[in-house]
Amino acid sequence: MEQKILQKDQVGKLYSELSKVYTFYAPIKEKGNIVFKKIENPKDIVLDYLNSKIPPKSVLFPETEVLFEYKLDGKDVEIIDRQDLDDKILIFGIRPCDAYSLELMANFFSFHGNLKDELYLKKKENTTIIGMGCNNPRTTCFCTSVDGNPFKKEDSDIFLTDLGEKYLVEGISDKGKDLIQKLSWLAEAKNADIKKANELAKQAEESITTKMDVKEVTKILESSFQHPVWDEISESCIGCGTCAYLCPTCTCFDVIDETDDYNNKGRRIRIWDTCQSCLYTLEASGHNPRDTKIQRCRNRIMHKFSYYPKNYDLLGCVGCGRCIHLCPVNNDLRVILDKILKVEKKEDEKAIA
Amino acid sequence: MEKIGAVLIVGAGIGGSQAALDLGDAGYKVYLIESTTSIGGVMAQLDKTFPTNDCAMCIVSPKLVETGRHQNIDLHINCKIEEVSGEAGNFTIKILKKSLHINMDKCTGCGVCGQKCPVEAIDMFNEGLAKVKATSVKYPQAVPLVYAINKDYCIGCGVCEGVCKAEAVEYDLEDQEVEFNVGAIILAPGFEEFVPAEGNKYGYGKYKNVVTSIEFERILSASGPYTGKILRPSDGDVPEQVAFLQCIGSRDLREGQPYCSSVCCMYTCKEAVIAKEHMDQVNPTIFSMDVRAYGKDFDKYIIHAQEEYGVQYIRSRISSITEDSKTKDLILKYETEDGKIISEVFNMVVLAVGLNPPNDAEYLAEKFGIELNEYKFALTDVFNPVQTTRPGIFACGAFQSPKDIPETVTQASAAAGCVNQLLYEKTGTLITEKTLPPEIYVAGQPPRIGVFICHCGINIGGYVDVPDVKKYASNLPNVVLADRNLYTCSADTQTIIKNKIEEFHLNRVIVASCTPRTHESLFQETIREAGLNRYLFQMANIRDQCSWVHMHQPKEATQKAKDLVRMAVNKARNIIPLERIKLSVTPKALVIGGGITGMVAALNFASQEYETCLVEKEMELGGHAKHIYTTLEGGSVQDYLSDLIQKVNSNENLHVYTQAEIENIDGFIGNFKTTLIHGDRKERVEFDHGVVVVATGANEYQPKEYLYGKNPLVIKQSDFEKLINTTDDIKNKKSIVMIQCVGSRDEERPYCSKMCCAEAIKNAILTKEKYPGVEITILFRDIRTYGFKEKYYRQAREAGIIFLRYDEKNPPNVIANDSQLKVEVNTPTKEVININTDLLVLSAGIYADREENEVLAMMLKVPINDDNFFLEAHVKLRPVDFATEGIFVAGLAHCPKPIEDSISQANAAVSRACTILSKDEIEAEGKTAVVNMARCSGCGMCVENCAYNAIELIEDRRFGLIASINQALCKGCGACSGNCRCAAIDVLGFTGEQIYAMIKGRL
Amino acid sequence: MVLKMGVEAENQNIEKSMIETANNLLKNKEVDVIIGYSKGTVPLSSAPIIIRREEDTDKLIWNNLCYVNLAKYLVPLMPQLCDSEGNSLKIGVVSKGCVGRALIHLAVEKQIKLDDIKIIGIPCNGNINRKRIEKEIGESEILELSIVDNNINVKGKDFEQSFPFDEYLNELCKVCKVKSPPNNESLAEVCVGECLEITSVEDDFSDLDEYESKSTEEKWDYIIDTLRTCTRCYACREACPMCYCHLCFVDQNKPIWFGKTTEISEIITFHLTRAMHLAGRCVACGACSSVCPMGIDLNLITRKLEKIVKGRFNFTSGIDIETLAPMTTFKMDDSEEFMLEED
Amino acid sequence: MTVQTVDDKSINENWEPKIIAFLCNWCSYAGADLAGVSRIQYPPNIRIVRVPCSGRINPNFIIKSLTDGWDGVLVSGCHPGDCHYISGNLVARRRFAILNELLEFFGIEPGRVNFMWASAAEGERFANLIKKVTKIIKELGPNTKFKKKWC
Repeated sequence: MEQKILQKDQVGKLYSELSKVYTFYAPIKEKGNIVFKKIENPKDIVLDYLNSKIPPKSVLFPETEVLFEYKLDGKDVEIIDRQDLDDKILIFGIRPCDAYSLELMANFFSFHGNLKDELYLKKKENTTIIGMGCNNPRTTCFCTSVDGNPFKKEDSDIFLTDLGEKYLVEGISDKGKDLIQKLSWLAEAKNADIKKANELAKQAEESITTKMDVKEVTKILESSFQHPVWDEISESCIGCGTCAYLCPTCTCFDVIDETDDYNNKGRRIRIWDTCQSCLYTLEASGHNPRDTKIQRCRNRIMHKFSYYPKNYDLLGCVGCGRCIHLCPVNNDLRVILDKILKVEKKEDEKAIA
Repeated sequence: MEKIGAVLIVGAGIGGSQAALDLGDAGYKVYLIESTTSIGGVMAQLDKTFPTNDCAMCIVSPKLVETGRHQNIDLHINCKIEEVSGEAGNFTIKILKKSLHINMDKCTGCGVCGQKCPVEAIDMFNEGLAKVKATSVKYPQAVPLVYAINKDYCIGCGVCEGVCKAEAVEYDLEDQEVEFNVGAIILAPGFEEFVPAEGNKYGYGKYKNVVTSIEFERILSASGPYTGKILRPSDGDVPEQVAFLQCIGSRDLREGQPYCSSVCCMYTCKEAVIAKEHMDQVNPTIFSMDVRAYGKDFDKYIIHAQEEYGVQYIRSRISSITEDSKTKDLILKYETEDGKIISEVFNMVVLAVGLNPPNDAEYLAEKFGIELNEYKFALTDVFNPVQTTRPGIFACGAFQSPKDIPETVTQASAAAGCVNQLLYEKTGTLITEKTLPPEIYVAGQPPRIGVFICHCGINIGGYVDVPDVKKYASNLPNVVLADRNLYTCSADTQTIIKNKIEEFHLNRVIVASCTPRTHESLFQETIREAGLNRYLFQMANIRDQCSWVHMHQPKEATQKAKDLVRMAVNKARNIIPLERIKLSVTPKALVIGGGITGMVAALNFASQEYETCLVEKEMELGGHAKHIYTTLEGGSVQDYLSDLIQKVNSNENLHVYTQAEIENIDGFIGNFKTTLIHGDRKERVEFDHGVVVVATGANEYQPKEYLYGKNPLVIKQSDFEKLINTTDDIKNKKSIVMIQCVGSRDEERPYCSKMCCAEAIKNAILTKEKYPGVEITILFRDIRTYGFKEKYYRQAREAGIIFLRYDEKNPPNVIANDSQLKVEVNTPTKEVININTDLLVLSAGIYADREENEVLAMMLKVPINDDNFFLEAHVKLRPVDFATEGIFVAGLAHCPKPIEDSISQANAAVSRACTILSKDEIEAEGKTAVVNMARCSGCGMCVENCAYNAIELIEDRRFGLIASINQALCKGCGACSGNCRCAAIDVLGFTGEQIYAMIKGRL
Repeated sequence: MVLKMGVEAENQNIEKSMIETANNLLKNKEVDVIIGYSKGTVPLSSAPIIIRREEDTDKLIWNNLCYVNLAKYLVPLMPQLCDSEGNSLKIGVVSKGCVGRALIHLAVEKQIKLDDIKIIGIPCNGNINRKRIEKEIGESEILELSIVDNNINVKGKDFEQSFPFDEYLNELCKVCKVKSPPNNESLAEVCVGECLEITSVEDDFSDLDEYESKSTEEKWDYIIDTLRTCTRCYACREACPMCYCHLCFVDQNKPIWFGKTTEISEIITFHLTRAMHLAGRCVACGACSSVCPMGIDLNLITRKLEKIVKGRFNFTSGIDIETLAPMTTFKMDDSEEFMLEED
Repeated sequence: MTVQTVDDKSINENWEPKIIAFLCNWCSYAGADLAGVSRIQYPPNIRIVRVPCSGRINPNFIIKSLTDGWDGVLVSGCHPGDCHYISGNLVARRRFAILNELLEFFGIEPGRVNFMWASAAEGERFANLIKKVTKIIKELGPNTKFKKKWC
């Protein structure tokens, strides 16, 4: 394992080197929000952050994305595919939970290899991820309950640990190790650095106090689709969809065709969509299988904690806590999962009685 | 003798056109005869109309277009009546159609002939203030849009024949005699404006800046000689001081014009207001004797003119006008009310000329065998002002007596109502319905669009590269055929279009030519004959809105034409066949109110064998007329009333409910259901009907002023009428004082009650006749004996009845004085005159009961105005209709008016109603609003926005509270849709998708 | 001299009398349920709650962090607020001024029946501008918020900061003239608790002066800068009590009037059209801004809407149920100074 | 799946504005016809869309025209009181008043969208106002703000 040191004032240097090869994405602060943007000036990069407002999925799966363009010539149609899919992408400074989410999305977009969303997968393949450990997890974080950890490294190609005045740089994947090799100017890490990094990781993990038996939740959900607990869970929800829009694992999108009659061309684009919107399932006939808020609220939970595990044998949640602290009606996922866990107990109590 | 289901209407002004539309809609064949070359009469010449300041052209032209293309109206222009024979029910008419020297069937109205004509003639439409060509059309929006050659000016150069690509110019075309049979005749020849004779004292004809009101009307008009700028003829300067002189050729014995022309006070005020509105520098001053603002909302208009527009009123008749030969200004000399002689300079003078009978009145009277009155207007029945002296022949409008537009329209409908009564069995017998092929089913098929591009002779082709547009159009999506024609509207092109539809299986048709306003229906008819739904049609206006306005920019015009065609194609790709929904009609009528108005209406319905329900809240029929004994003209009201009641009670189709109260009215045009409770025993009756006539009347004001109710010597005019007609109590009275405008024209009721002046004069004359010794003084603000009633005003003065004017701000003071009363009058000359009187008679006005009218208005969803009278759909052109279809208003419920006017309105309401009742089913317009129930959230905004009450909120089982549109009431205006946030309402024919497609047509 | 009561004391008073009123309503069976706010699980939040039993009323709170407009739960009516047959229960709604206004205007638009509702009026003393405080604190997690001596004290793991209460209120709360639900004759049956007898609202809208004095270009730049982070999640719409359309214009197809992408013109058309739709209807509750995950502040637009309808039609939404909303009616002499005239 | 429009035609030197005009059928459209019948010349920049009444004009039409790239929008109806449908124009007037204020508030140049009344008898006025509108929009330059970009 190669371990190097990147001084904080060397980030600019790193950028200028890597941005020659990669489209360089990193967190910046835009109107008070941390978001991942293509970096034009390394000074914009903010690495001392809790977590980004919009998850970095937006790099590979932006809010608005062109699928293809077409041109009309008389009665002929020419399809112009995306030309930029082979570009190399680098995501710098991503949190472990979000790095994991990109993997989960890749799972979804390949659907066991049966159907492939080339757009996402190709970009993902060409992406190098430089993750960064989470020294100060929020109180709303619960990655440790969902197969994660604030210093989970395996989803990154290179992993950074903030040691205060410098970063510990670790190559994780082969791709990452190769890259570090190329960055010959990086200093070697000292044992003390590694030790400090391990301490920080331990501290961070311990600071996460929310612990939930999510496996149990998955089990309970299998038999509680029609349980009245959903009434209670959805009670305060106003269906705003913030939870889904800001969820790093939500992958739903709507497809729109835009025509430019003037220039005889057009394009197909996709935009984010959310199952929390009543229109999401509205059928052309006017029938809506998920007509009520209760059904829509349930779908989100079921999708993350029951359907996804069933389809991919993985949880659909990375525990980033965005939906918890950004929900405008404080419909706390932790409370929701707790309520679900209590369903079982109540059932048990009934059985005993 | 067999009755004929056809009607002759002489004169196609607004009156003739209205009567023709009513009767055409009611299923009669109508021969509409016009002496000039286009219809519309004087109204088409007007700029704005009072009291709403409506644009005359805007409101009249749709009506004229409708008249011009009505299937049952046979329009003959440039005609003269030759012979009339026969009798009521069956007349034979011979007319002479004078040659236009242009073939009407071929002329497309493109106007090239007029442009190329080298000879100028005087433009009579613009009152000689402008020039036209010898080959011309009366005015740009003329109906029918056919050019004519004026032989008086034509030099026979043949240019027009050469340029007419439609080959319509037939110089030798001869006059033609036409003969036909009709069951009834309506005379609506209108009036002739008074023209001051040569050497008149106003200097008209001598001084350039003295113009008549009708000339001034053209000056005001945006389409007039100065495009709406107020300029004086002598030098084109803006006249700052403009004097309007009233009663020119009216109320003037010396001019041989003794009657009042009824309309001049109002139109003068309107002209003054509009002049001020057009140019703020203009300061109008009006010289008048009495201000006769007796109609609905007229007084408010006068007050508004004074307060908002600074229009000055001077109560004086000017004594002389002289011209300053240098400045061409005019010096007016006049005496003020308090006797001062004033000389004042004005920049321009407008003579409010009166209305004379038509020039050919005597000719018409002779041909039709009717009598004229002393002023050579049509002599008509005292109680039924449209009935001439010959049965089967009716007169309406200004030919009957000078009157304004709403009264003309009312009388036109009233005449039609009387024709209905006469010929009802024959409705539908002479009209032919076209047999059309079944519609080709096109729903769901991809659009196959055919585009026909018109050269319009050189009108389009001369400026727009039509072959290029054609080439362009043929490449547009879904266009399977692009064709070009010399005249797309010509008869042979219609055949071509039909053939192409078949050959190319077209399912959408576009014509790129002139304006849809005049030509859409023609092409719609054509495609319908070829089996396409008439709504599968679009027009691109590349003439009126393109080639004609960009004559010097052929490149840009061609580009624009392409754009317009592309936009039309885009829309056409989204159009769908529309259906005109048919609704059954219950051929029964409900008349609310059992006064004279209600009874006349009910009896007219019933005599046409429509089952009719007449509802009266009192114990007995008769209403307000129970207190009236005679009319000013001498008709016996009590005889008329008892005869009417007897007829009403004996008609088997008529159900009379007295002591009745309406509980509920549900439904809509053609399909109402009413529940009422009647009689002592409060029985409940339910009644289905197709129309409603509101004739609920109004009440006599109970005075609070002038010691009424406190002193027995103070009585109301109606009480006085009873005394003088039924007792001899008046015999011993020495002096009687009458006060006018009690409870009228005040702050609470700012309107004129219209009949009080006549009532007072009538009773005063009768008193004077019975007891010549009684001294009678009438205290008035304005004496409003309009029309021929002026005669009685004169007669009263001649009989020694004293008329004293008092000022509104300084009303008479009444002091009780033992067995007498002392009346202090402050005259405008600032004198105080004291009159000791034995009897004070108050002319109490008419008021409408707010609570009662509100209840009914709510039930019918119709509006009432600020004065609590019912508010008609349109003050000018729909005086007895409500905006809500199938409901009509007549009589005092509408506004105060004398009996004969009420009777006219009753018959008019019947005529309007017969356009519905005569049909088994009515067709709703295809282009209506529709609700997408899944989108509607029932906020109710559309309900409030709809002026026709066509929308209501209903509870749907699936979608909850949603808007629902009554297709029968919807006019397709889209006010609902424009405001709908979630686009739950769309307007067929102008859907969001279609307009979206047009927006996307940008090039 | 009257001492101004401290915010803490105010909150306690409000809470106390609110709980008492709620308790009585439930006890007297005047309502079946009460919608109110309860304590949130994270700092700077509150959680709307439905109370069904008298003994639960002590869960109700008032703490200047009660952002959500509770009227939202009534349109459409949540199944949780219906009986087994789908009919509305009798609902008591804890109402600050803007919630009351929303309920009244919703009744005007026939979306709710006030017969089924009790407006539990509270004299709102404003909502804290959470977004502003979060922005100022930056990338540190706030763990605790308390109000002491009219200051908002914010604590985190390694920091503590204080903000003056009056200054850190939501911009709309600062200029709010209807702090308690409006009450008048026609609403007497509906309103309980502390309400405001009011027939018209006077407002000089001077807070808009600064923005309105900008040039058109500056306005455009400002609007772009404000809205460019919008992700088109429509949380603003979902939180808005007046956005109850079954199918919002932006979600419609055939035709799609406005695009749904994050292209700036499409973002702006969405907000412009939404503003258009809220004219004369917006009750200035600020829920849209409060819920925006990107922290976009829409209060200027809200104020402008209020100003337009007040200035042009002398109308304030949600004040009484009798007056027709401005877009549903018209006057012959409505001003038309914007109409083009010939030179 | 849904369809919408974009375009990115660049502006050249001889730029001429394209103006879309929504005219009510009964007054303004008739006024436009009268201008034609009277052969009053005006700039060829407008493209007229006929609607039954100014009341039909949903703000969507106007905003969409701008996003679609029209350089200017003109809306014209009957003068108050003249409406063929009694009060459609009065209902619309409130709507237009609000939209007009909001457009400016959002930073759209005043004059990009214009509202007017023209009667069936006002051919001259119609033409004059078209001249005026064309001039205003020419001075404003191409509509770049609202026009959807082909990003």
